[in-house]
Amino acid sequence: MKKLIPLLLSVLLLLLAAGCSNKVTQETVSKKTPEYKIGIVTPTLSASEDEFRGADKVVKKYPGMIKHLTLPDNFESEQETAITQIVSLADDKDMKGIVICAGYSGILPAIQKVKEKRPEMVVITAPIWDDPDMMAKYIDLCLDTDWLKRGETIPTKAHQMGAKTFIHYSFPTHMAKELLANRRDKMKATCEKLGMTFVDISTPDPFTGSGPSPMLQFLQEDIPRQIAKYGKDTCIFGTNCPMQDVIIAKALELGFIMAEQCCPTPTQGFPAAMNLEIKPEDAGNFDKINEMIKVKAKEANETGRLSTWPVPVGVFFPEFSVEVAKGMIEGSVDKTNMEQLGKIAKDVAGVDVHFNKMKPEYNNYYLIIMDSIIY
Amino acid sequence: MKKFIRPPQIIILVFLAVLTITAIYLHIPLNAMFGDSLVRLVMNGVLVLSLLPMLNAGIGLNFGLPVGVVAGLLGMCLAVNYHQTGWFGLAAAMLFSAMIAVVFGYLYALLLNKVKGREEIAATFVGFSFVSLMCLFWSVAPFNNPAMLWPIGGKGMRLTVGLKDYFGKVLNNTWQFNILGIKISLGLLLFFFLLCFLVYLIYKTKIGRAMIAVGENEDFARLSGINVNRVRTLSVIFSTVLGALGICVYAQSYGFLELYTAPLMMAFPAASAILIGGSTGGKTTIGQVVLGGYLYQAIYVISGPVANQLLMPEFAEIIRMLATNLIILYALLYGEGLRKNA
Amino acid sequence: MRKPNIMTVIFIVLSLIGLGFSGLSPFFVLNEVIIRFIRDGVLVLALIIPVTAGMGLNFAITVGAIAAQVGFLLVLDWQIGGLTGLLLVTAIGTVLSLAFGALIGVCLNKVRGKEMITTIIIGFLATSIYQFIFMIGFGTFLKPHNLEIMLSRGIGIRNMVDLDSYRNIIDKLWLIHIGQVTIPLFMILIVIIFSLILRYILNTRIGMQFKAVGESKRRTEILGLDSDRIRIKAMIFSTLLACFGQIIFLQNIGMLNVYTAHLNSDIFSCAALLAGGATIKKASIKNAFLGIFLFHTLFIVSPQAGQNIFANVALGEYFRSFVAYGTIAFALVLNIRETELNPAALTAKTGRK
Amino acid sequence: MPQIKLSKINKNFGNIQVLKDVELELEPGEIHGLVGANGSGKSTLLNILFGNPVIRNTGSYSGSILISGQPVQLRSASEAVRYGIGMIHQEFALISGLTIAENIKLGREKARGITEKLLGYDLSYVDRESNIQDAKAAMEKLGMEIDPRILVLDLSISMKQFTEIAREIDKTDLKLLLLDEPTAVLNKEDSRMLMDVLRTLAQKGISMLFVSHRLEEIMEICDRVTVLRDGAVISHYRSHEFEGIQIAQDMLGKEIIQAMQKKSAPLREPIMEFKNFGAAMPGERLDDLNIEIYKGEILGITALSGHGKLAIGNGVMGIYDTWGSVKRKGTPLENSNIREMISRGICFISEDRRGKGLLLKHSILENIVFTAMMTKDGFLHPFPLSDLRWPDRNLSSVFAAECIRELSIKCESAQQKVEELSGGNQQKVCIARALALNPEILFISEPTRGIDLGAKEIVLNILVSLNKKKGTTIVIASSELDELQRICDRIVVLYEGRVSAVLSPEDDERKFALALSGESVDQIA
Repeated sequence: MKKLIPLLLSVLLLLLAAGCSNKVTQETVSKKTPEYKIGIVTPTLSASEDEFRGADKVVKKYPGMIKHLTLPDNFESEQETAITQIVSLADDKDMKGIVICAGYSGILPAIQKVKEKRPEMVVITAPIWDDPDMMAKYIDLCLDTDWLKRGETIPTKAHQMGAKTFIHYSFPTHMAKELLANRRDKMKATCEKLGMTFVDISTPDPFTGSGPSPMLQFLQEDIPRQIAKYGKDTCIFGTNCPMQDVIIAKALELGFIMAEQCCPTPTQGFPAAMNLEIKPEDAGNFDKINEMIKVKAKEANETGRLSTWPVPVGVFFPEFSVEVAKGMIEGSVDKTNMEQLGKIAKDVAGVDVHFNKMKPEYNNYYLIIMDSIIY
Repeated sequence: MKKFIRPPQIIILVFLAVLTITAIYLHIPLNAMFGDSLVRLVMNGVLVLSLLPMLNAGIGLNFGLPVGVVAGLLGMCLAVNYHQTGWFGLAAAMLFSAMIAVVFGYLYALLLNKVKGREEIAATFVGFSFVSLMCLFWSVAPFNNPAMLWPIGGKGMRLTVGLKDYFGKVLNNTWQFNILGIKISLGLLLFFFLLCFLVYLIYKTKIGRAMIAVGENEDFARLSGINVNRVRTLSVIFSTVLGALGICVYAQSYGFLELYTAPLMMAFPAASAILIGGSTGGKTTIGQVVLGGYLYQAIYVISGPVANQLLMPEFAEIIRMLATNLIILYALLYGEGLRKNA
Repeated sequence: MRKPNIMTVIFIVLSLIGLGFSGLSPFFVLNEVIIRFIRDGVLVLALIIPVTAGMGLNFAITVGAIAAQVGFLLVLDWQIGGLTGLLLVTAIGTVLSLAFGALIGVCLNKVRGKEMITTIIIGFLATSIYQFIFMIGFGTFLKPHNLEIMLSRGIGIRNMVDLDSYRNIIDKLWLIHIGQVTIPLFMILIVIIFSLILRYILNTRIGMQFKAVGESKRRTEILGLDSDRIRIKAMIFSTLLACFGQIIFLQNIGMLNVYTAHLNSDIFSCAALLAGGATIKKASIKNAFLGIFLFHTLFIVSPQAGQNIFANVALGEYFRSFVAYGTIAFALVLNIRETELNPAALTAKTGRK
Repeated sequence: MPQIKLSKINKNFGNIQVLKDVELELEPGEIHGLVGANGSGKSTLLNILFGNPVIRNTGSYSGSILISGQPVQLRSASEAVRYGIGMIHQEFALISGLTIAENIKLGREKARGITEKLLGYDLSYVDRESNIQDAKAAMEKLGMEIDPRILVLDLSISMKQFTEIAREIDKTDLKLLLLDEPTAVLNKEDSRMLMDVLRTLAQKGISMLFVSHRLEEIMEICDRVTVLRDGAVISHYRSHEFEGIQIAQDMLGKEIIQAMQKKSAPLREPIMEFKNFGAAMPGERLDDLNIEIYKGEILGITALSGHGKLAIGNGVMGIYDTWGSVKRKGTPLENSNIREMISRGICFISEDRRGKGLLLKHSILENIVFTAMMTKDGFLHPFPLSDLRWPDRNLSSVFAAECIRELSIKCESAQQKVEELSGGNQQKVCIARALALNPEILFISEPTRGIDLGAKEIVLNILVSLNKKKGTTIVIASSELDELQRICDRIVVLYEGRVSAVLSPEDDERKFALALSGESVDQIA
């Protein structure tokens, strides 16, 4: 008897679940009947708004066609959940494409599983950070901002904006990532070439210790120290998103240069640091937001010393990738045709987007750089 | 007089001394760092202080500190939402926070009274799950000050809300002056010490004594006619309110409100600090709070620049974590040893 | 006959509702749960002995997981691939977890009544030591042999290493497909073998002693058994099992998040065990298996169920973490209250009116 | 050669000597009775012999123990087991979540041979069936037919006792069996059965040390008897010399009673009435108490330990579940809490001084005024909110100083921490705390337990003068019969939680001895 109760309940559970799930799918099906669906995976709202909203935007653009999922908040230790989330998309027979905009490493196993089950599935990553060679092998189209290249472009831009010193803030777990460590080295090399002083500073680690707070407190104390030492014509770059609030706030206060955030976008760091009052009706209107930033920068006498990409790359990628995925599924887009990709990108972003091959031998791994806006 | 200096403090002091000597050797300006360490003491000190009432009532380390922190965040959000600025803004934020904290604290206490003897572990998970629950709330929170809303989504709270135009740094900027290159903000320090003194005073009153008695010997307290659950409830509310005020002080000094998962990691540093101060998980003095708060933060302040100068940044960071965890473990083992001998 | 455990009932109901709202197909969920069962089964089993021995939930199974990861990293460093490598990993993991387990046991003997919070702190401490060795030690005082897993600066191991040569070595044996459900028979067998081993241990002399110490340390002592030693043995077994569990987990996932992969093994395993109706004083293999099925079903369906229930994509993920932590908090509260209500548990010391 | 020989065994707890040069020897197959009043050192002696960790934790013992002529040091229970010493514990050393069979075989389980060879002792698979057979056989030896698969927690108390005994007799290498009140929870018939088993065991050459309060059992079964009093051996008797009354007198000692209180005939005016009162204090259950407490009297309550004397004070304060009714001057006290009790002038000083009676880390002053401050707002400055009132330092230090002087509390100052005081002075602080409440009725449990002789006299004097000067009614629960006889007006003797007799302090010693062991006192005119 004791054993029977759970058994009965689980049978009931299965029946009910089957019934319910049918109902749900029927509902969505009855609303609209696109021939296929595309799944899109982003971090949570609190982890990164840009990707989330980007995906949200596409969901609205193609109602009923896009399935949006989020990854665990503390991705680093919940890899298993992430894998399930992604694989769950492949469960739907109508799902023809998956777009992953995550910026995490460790997602590849999920994609391998998806491909194993559904080899025809179109998978686009924009970006994930696993081993590039492996990624090119399994993933249909890999997109990323050109991290290494940015190691060159950011210091160059900073130099143009008048920086004499370049400070790079990071911490152990980030520097244990090959890509970030290499970018740092590239920045250093570029600075040497341009005759700037390169300063490398490590902060408390937000991933293994007590969260980001100690790191941010450290920044609050250290930035004034460094500015006192190197003067105002210093460009500060931090490798972790939460750092940007403090860096930009301090830039307004101390007048140094912020050439680009780690994830270049007007919506990161600026809104909190500048207390941008973005009304609900203006939300997502980047022209308006950029305008507001310009005004605030002027008030703080920082005109020409703050810069970023005008459209958040995080918002751009989901929409762009979905367009490409759509094209690929419908057979209208050739992933190897960079010109075609550039055109789609221009349509989506409104600014020029430059594509580069990650390695000459891969024709499915591209890196992008956008034009900048200087406030 | 309680013995202040015991092995945990000695380890920390030696570590601190080594850092300081290295700093001098590397010509890192110590005076600025001293100023920073004072700011940090106050910034985190109130949060550390908030652990005291529960420790004194024998409920253990309040790993459910996020409950109080969330109350504080809510209070501040309210103040920001109604565009309260300056001193008045901070006062309003604290008032709102305290009121919310009383309610939260009461409910939290009901729960803790059900898990007597295992409060610490239960509180840890209550804190965690409460933070996740609040994440649900923040994403749909019906606040309407555009400075707090998501810039792209247009509704729900931002991850961080800047306080500069409201009441950021009001305490820090009160009566600030420079002395020997040390920036001291008297207002901030005064506020902290006043709060400490207030707590000290409360423990002198009848109810304060009852709290300590319950912490030391519940059976004795019951036999002396004390309603033990009531006293425990009051202690938890007291802790929660202090936690809420603590995050207000923290946020005004930091200049941003951090929502969503940020409160998750508030409890462990505060607990580490109080254990480093020499508390053994039982009755704790204000002195231990101040000492622990200061030592813990001072290490952060000095270790960063020194490590960066020595060009082995990760090393210092990991060593610091290792040392803190070791000390907490030591305090757990050692604290228990003390009680056994008693 | 006892009433079905309230935790279990709540979980069944929640999973049911979740499954309904999530819109996932039951087959997918079943497949995923089977995979979770394989990956996490042994980790959950690792919790049973400490509970039996009266030490509560062992959050220090992270230490066992670290032992497994150390094994993998060393073997990767020596570049020994394939099954040989996997066996060597197991050997290293075993040796390390024996030592670690004993150390944890010694510590816990000093903190009677506070074991759970202490195991959490021990987990943190072990993490920082582990980081120290692999982030700083490799390339400075330890000589790396395999430069591929090293950061290009020459110090420290990358934060993500590929376990390609060990991936799914044993997973793919004996796969059976029934309809849309895939059953990896061999792996299920492995987990079952582990559960049989655990069952065996619980029925040996030492198993009896675990039970006795769990009931009453003092009485066990006056019966002439060394309770401290027994508790240490309990921790050794637990750590060892956790180590094997993590090896199975990692070879299944096939990638190692070097510095963070072990961090949540404790929380989810504990939550699963509690969901299966275990308490912090009593846990059985049945609780563990039932718990894995219930907890992971809920865990798999909750993000999408959350999304659909609240009609807001942003909320799914928060809902899931609320479920995970809420389970433990709720179970702890419920558990402790039940023991208090139980008159047999009323000890002479705490008479209350 | 004697099976076991103890010589010059000394043991101190702190600065109190509980065993003084104890000499004892047991021949093989001898059943040796050990008797003595509470606190005479019997349990300590048993604990030493069984290697109870308590002994080692409190600084071990001195003296020599020879087992079969070999000197041994008994440091732990496992060592004692190895030397063939077994013990039947009064409060049962059974693991309630295990079955009878598992309990009987715990630590000595039979295992399947092959697993034992392969995996070693600890990891060998327990052979459930053969253990059940063994357990069944052991129980049958005791005349018990029971399924050994039943969990111990489901057993009756007497069955638990038999399980405990079965565990010991199942040991094949048993040489010496220590029995601590094995019959206390058994009825007559079961006791008889046990006696028979013990005799059979003795014939097999197992020696036994038999501790019991039932003198008739001792006289019936033992070959020799040793009487302990205040930690010293008072007398040895061989079985043909046994005489119950003589042994009882040896146990209680003190033939001359020092008169301390000249009784002024107490008024027969009841101040408190107990009707069918009972309290579920674990290990000290009290039932069916019907008694009136008279105004201004000192009432003594005595019993052997575990017979319920401590449950009265604890029960009145509502620390444990109670039933029946208590009336205070005619008004019933129902569902009242401790606070209300105190406000009605009832005060209680616990037997667990360090555990419940004091705040050890606080000063003498704070301890003295604490309860009054909490319940009566005494020693506080006025303030509208009661909770936020401040202590009045002057009032409290004046009062504390007075108490220190009146009760001659030996201390450096009123600020000294209580944990630094000796037991006697701690007890005085407890009394001072009660004085601050100015009680009408004072319940005090074991006022002189664990304190040295001089302090005992002072404590007793304080109680008497409190009674005389302030007219406080005092109810003392104590196992020190002689002390009660010196100061009480009446003495209630309890047996197994019920009143066995209400005696006058002047009554014949033998009456007390009989009442304590539950026999009728009418045998003595």
